[in-house]
Amino acid sequence: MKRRDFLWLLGVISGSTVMTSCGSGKSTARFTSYLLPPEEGIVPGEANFLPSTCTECPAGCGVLVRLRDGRPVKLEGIPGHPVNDGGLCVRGQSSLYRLYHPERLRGPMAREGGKHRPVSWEEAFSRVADSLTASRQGSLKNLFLSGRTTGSLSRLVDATCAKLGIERLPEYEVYSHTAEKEANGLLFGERDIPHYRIENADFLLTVGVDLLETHVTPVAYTRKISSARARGDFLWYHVEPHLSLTGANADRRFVLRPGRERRLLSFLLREVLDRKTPKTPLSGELLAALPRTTASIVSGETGIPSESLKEIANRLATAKRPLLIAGGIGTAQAGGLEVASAAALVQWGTGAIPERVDFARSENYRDVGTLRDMEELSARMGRGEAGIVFLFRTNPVFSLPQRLAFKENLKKASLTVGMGDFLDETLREVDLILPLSHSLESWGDVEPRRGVMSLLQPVLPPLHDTLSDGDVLLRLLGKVSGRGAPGSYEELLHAAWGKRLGEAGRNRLLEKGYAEETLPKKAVSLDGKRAAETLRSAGPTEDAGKPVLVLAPSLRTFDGRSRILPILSEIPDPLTTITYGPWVSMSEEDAARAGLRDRDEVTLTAADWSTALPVKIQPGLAAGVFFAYRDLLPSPPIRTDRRTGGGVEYIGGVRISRTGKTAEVPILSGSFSQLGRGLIPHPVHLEEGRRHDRWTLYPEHEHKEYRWALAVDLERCNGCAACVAACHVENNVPVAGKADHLKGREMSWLRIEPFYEKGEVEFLPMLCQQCHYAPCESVCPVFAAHHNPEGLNVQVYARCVGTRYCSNNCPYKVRRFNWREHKWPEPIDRMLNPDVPAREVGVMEKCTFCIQRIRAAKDKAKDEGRKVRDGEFTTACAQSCPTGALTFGNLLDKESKVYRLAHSERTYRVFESLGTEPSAYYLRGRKP
Amino acid sequence: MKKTLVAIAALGYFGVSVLLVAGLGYLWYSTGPAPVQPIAFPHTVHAGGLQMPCVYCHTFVERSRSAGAPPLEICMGCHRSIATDREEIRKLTRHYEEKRPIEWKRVYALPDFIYFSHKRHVKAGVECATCHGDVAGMKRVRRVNELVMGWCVSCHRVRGASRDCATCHK
Amino acid sequence: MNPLALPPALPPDTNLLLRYLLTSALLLYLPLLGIVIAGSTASLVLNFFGRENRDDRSLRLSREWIEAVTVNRWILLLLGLLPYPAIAYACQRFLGGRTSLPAIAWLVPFGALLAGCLLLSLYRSAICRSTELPAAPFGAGMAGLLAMISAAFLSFLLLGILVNPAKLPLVRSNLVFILSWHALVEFLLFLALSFGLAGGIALRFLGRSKAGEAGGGPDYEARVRTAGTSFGMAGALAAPALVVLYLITLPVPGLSTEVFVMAAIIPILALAVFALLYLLPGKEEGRPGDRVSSLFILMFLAVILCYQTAVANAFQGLSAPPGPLAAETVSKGGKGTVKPAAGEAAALEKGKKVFDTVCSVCHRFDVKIVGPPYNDVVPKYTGNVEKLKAFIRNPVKVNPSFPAMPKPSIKEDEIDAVARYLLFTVKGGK
Amino acid sequence: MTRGESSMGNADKYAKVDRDILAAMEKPGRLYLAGLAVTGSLVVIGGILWAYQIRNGLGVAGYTHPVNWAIYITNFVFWVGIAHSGTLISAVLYLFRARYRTSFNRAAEAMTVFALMVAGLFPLIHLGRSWVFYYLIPYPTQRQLWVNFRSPLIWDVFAVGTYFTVSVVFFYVGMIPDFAIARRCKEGIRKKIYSALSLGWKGTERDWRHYAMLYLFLAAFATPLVASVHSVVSWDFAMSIVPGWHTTIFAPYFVAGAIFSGIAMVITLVVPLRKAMHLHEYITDDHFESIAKILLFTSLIVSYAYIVEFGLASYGGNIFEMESFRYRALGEFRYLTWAMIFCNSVVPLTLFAKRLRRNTTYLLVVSLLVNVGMWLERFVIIVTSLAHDYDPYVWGTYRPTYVEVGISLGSFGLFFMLYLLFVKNLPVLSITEIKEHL
Repeated sequence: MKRRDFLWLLGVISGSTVMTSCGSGKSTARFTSYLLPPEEGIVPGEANFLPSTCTECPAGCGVLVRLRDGRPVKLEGIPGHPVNDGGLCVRGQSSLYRLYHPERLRGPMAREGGKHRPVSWEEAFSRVADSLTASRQGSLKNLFLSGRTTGSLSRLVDATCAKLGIERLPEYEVYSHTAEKEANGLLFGERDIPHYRIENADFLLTVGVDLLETHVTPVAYTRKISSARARGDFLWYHVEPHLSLTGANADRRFVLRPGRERRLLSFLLREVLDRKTPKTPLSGELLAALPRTTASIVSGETGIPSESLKEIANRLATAKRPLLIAGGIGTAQAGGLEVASAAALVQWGTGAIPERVDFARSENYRDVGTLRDMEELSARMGRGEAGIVFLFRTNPVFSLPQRLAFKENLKKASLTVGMGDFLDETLREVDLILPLSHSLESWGDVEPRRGVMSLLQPVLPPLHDTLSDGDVLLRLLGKVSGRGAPGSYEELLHAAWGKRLGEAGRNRLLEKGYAEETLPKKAVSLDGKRAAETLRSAGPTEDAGKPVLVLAPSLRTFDGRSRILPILSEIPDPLTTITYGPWVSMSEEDAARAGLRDRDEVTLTAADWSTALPVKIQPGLAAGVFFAYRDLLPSPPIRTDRRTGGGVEYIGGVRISRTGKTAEVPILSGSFSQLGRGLIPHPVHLEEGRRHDRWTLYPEHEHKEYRWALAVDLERCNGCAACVAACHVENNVPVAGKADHLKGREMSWLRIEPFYEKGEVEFLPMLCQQCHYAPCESVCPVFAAHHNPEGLNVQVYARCVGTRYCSNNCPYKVRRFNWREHKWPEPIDRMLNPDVPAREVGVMEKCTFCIQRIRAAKDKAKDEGRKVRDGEFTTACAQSCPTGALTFGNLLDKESKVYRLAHSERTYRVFESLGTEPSAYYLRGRKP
Repeated sequence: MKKTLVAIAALGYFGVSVLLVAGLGYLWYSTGPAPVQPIAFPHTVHAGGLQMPCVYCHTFVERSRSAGAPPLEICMGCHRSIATDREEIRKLTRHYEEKRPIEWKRVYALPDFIYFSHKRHVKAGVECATCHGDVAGMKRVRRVNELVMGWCVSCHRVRGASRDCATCHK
Repeated sequence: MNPLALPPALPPDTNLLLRYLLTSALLLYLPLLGIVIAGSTASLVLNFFGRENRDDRSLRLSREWIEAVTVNRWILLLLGLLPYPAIAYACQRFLGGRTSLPAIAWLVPFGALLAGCLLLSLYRSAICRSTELPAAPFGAGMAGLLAMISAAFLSFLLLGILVNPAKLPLVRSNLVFILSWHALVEFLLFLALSFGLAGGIALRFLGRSKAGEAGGGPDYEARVRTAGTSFGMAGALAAPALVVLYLITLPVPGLSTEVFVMAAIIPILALAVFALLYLLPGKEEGRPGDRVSSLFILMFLAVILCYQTAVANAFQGLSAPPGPLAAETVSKGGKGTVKPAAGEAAALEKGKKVFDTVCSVCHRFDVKIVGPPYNDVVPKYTGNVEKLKAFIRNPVKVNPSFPAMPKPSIKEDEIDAVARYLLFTVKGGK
Repeated sequence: MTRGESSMGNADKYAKVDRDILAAMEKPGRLYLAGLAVTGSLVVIGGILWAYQIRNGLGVAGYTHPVNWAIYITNFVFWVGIAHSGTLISAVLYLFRARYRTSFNRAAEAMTVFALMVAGLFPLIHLGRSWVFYYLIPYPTQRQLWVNFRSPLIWDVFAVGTYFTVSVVFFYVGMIPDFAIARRCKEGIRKKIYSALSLGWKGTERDWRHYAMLYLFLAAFATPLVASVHSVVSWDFAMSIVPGWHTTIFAPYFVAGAIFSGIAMVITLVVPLRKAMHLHEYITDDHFESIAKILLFTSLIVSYAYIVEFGLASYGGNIFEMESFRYRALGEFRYLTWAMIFCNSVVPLTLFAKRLRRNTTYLLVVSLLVNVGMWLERFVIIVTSLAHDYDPYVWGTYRPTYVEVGISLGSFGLFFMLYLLFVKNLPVLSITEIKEHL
């Protein structure tokens, strides 16, 4: 998007009120003569797309930004992007809320006494410059701490630090994957996370690693797994102490005692090496170093039955292309190094390297530091050695354990400069706040994986008085040198891209949003000696001590950085269906023993830490294991592993005691069991027999051209809730808030219902089924709910009087009522999708298969004088689904994908016996 | 005494009703069908006298759902050289030089919950005049049709266009 | 074939003339109808309650009133009925301009009116004969009144359509849509004025009793005065409120300054009436009947003018109502006599499009608008397309009598196309 | 000439009747005014709360997803039920020429009219957008849209509308002769009003002939409505697919229930009325006994319906239905369920004892309990069925807030206020009919 477009848009952006929250108000879209005609291809009133990159987590997924009159209204994955290939996770879908969030920092601020007061950029920069010189005299060290930064920005940071005599500290990430990097460093001299090519594996064994939630690049993993599954010969076992979404989606899930991963791994390693010798045989020294053990012993230690152990080992050894990944909480523990290196050895032993474990395209985690680095930093600040401390897009105060006293030591630095977009725990402590623009407002690039560049480009001018990451540094440089900024970051970037990719390459980058360099295959060699040492030097397995609290990474808010996105607290956690507020999950046995019920509040007490949390009973969780999502526990008591310096996410010897209070926790699910109602039937056609033929006086609905239908493949759906977020953003679904959720008044049009059966969970995405004989339509007194010629149950909001009879009569309960007027505080109102009205108080609303998208597609088709082609467009949910579980299309088109799926023998429809004939088809059971 | 009271009351009543009429009149004048525009653009001259095609200025009417007001550049295209001395044209040039977009007063507005596409209607061969009346004949553009649902529906009925609610209701 | 089908459009001045004629006709007619309705209502009510408790005065007043409003049955019929078809047809023809309603729409109220007049005259003759009225004629009277009222209401509904032409297609397809709020309000306003007028007439003509006559005497006259005054008052008080409502309910396209001015007159007149009646002295000579009546007549006039202007506004600037799709599309389509060279055709088509949307703003082939006619300037480029294209690309002022041609914002291929088209066309190709 | 004057022999008796009954319409006492004040303030509170609810949306009430209907609809059904016995007593008993009718009919008819007024409010209160309620009325609009005649809610609009019109007419026609009498006794503005209301009633033979004919016709016309209207109301539920609602028995079940609750309400009203207005000679214990019998009978029908309902669920083999009734009997609303059964099925059984039937105080207590019970019945049916329907994921519960409670109280306030006003301004007993039976 070029300057002149901003010029054209001038006036639209500046305080344009796009839609009143009152759906019935006259349109406030303005009737303006702009200065210039817009760019070619941009038509006012029609949407256009620009590529950029999601910065909600370090994975660096490519996104297409949907623009309406210069306002980003939706993010969608870039198809073919090397990282996410069209998919986008729940956080990515939600991240527009970050751009438009009302609480975003609106300008630089400086601390005066206790409070922050707004200052000008000039003032802010000169303050930094002054204290830079000051600390140079006072021989204080200036420190620069950032979250994970890659690509040009990282280089710019280095340059800046070098110029200004600032020491750049190792980057701080909560999920630093230290042990894995260490192990790879020791064994192969590659201190980094390799790129796991799961799609090439036929057997995947994952130990503790949360591939689907947060691990390095979850969307990529999700796509890889589903493509491997699509191949049909793929098997996936998962081993973990608690219950994670990843575990829930593995073909088989084994529960082991927390802290016993290394025993399991060494057993597997031994088994594998016994069964098959790797291409380059291991040195005798190493073989000697391997711990000896047997299935029965290990079974005793880990709690996994020995036949299962044998089964796993067997698969690992016999599979043609096996792949073992250990990580996440599996390695973030005392002895994590052993687990990691054993895993690495297994990979080596099974010849997974380099086909399936690719170090050439490693994930660029080299510069990410450890918890120990942070300890040192804190200590240095405590000793008063720190001059200026820059905190760049990182929030250590929130995530670091109390004992580091980071918050307190921060005050001892001569000046603390925080750069970020929200007044989070850390920025609240700093002296000087430099607000950063959202990635959709700024130029930049990221290199999430070696040889993969993804583009950041501004799609709208900054909403507030903020600077882009690069420009802040450049302006700072300029200020200090006194020669003004050396050009803008934009120019600098274009030059850099030109240099790296060549002219053509740069244009391709700008157009497609990503660039991939061809890298030579990297042959890594195992350093047997170091490996042997590592194994020998391992201490005895120290037992975490029961019961254990597992700090699980969170699907919804990563390490907590996404907490500020309201929509993410609105979307329930897939396993517990809890929306707002922290909780601790507990096994049925433990709860029964302590006589606890859902929502009872308990105090968790560990060595030097205690907190009060409400309980949620979690089926499928092993006794003696609690788990809580880390992002919901501020400064948790994490120990530092003495060998790797990484954090230990198991907290042993936790004592629980009930406070007697019951907390208010919105648990959306009314029942974790389907009570034999066959929502997810086994076998699929148990309801076939009860189908009754109907006799009606009314004329049949007839569908001339289109009959829209959605197919949901339950085997592919992994409950990641990306579709829910997509639906929220696409359809202006309001954020109801905790109070309403407690009353059971959530607004989401699409929900994912987890149903448990003996510890196994299955997910059922439930949205309007667009019934052919819809119970909602016949009871609406005013035709607000009516059947349209394309088979949709349309809801006419302007006509609805709010009798709510339709909702009563809906067996699927997918209609949502506006119990109150939902506000869209400025500037979130600019995020509203103009193609969908904001619903008024007192009307019923529901999913209509994204009718606005259907309309647009038909419009386009009509222009070209044809029918809509299959796959030409799809609904927001289907588009966002990383696993491709949702397929949308025209049922009258015999060639269409959805037609094929709807007529597969795996297909069923929910509550078929009611004779509602839904247009949503569910597929279950593996392909025969 | 009573007589005077009644007289006053009556006077008040009639006075109020007169005022109400006046008030309504004012309301109609200010927000009515023919608002006064920031620049008195005469369609009579452009569409009338010069017979300029509507599409020349309302560029997007065939491409977008919204016809849109012409970008200033289009006006300036001619008025750099033509009739530059007139007061209204000066206003226009000022806007252009100061890079201030012109905020026209809406004559026709649809509610938020309505989807309406000029493109579709133009392509279906509906003349602009069918809805907007004989604009070429209006010195100040005047709303000639209240865009009420029944009006749209009856036209859809007559022409056999779709009458599914979802055609227009978002 | 609908007898009231549309005539070809009339010359505007004829239209105007007829419109004013029609106005005066309505002015004559509506008050008359109103008086009949109001008067007979009064008569019937008085009769009803009079009979209940042997009240000669009310019975007598009742008789006198009906006699006053329906002078005799022939006049009643004549005045009541003759103007109606004329007005109906006129409305159809001239008010509506391009609109047409099925004949039946006008015949129904006409029939009702006919029935009403007949029944009322029955009642009248009966009550003239005796005061102790048998039930049947009374019922006839009631029925007649109802018929009259409904006839009036229907006519107002029909008139109401003309203020809201957008409705016509609906009414054609479904007569129920003839109902409209502003028509209802206008009808009420009409009733109010009629009652007022009836009151005025009562004050003017009734209660002139010779002494000694049964039920006569001063208290009878008092009774008449109260009756008349209360009717007048009612009318005067109701009118302003109804006027406001009328303006609120009137469709926006019908509104204009004149309408508001005319409407504003009514409350003022009503105030005058109120003053007259309120200060009405108890004495014989102070009968304000004629003044009151004339004031009400004026109000009628105002209302009717309001209505007429509203209709005029509603139709002004409104173009033809949508016909079936074919009608429009046929009018489009190219006109070609000399076939262009094969292959050239596409380019020319494109060129024409460019000409239509861009050049035609200032240029025609034969006439001078802003720029010179092409037939004068283009030929000098014949056989030299590039030169013409160059000129189009960046024009230079040639002829001082024309303003400099602005640089058109069109792409290169379009320039080429239009240049070819121009040359081709001035060569006489069509 | 009214009948009163026709036969001179009973002249004084007749005069006494007029006096007694019209005495009820004399200057109000303290107690009356106090009652008026209380009910009036309840109405005001209710009104304010409704305004508050309209302003802030239905969220201020305790409604949730999935329990989209609750107290408001309960009240609606309850009041419609109350309305029923009015016409029933009056019309049916008139057709059967039941003598004791005369002492109840006026009170009952008034009750019908007022109860329907109150009932009619609730569908509006319950709407999400009360301000567009007119979308529910089939009238020709420029939108060219009609209402959906397939929707039971529309049937409601018609049924209740018809019933209201008919019962108002019935009520009014019944009073015309009494207005004539009142007209004679009253002075001043009230006289004017009464004489206007009496439509120039002269009491001639012709008048009486027409009157009798019309009244008979109306009675005959109203009677089937009693059955039809509440059947329609019951179809609001029976026509849906909600387990616990979707039952064929609902129509008769609701009609019986309606008559049951209506009769109870009549007793609740007439017992104090008789006491306050000293009408013991006109409303005797015999009358009460006969009406108590009806109460007992209808109670038996209702109990039978309960049994059938639970029976069907238990052997119907439909898991949804089973769960719904399990939840009703044992779920969190079980207390209400059992209270309802106690009030509606157990308590009335005591009326088999003649002594109790003739004891008005006891009858009053029973009738109050039955009123409560019937209200609970509707509440339980509506709420429990919705709370646990098909998809277990969305199972929820319902807790009313002060808004619903306040508005419901307001409705009771409105009903009783109207009733008090009626008592003081219209003849509470049909004077002429009582004379007939002297």
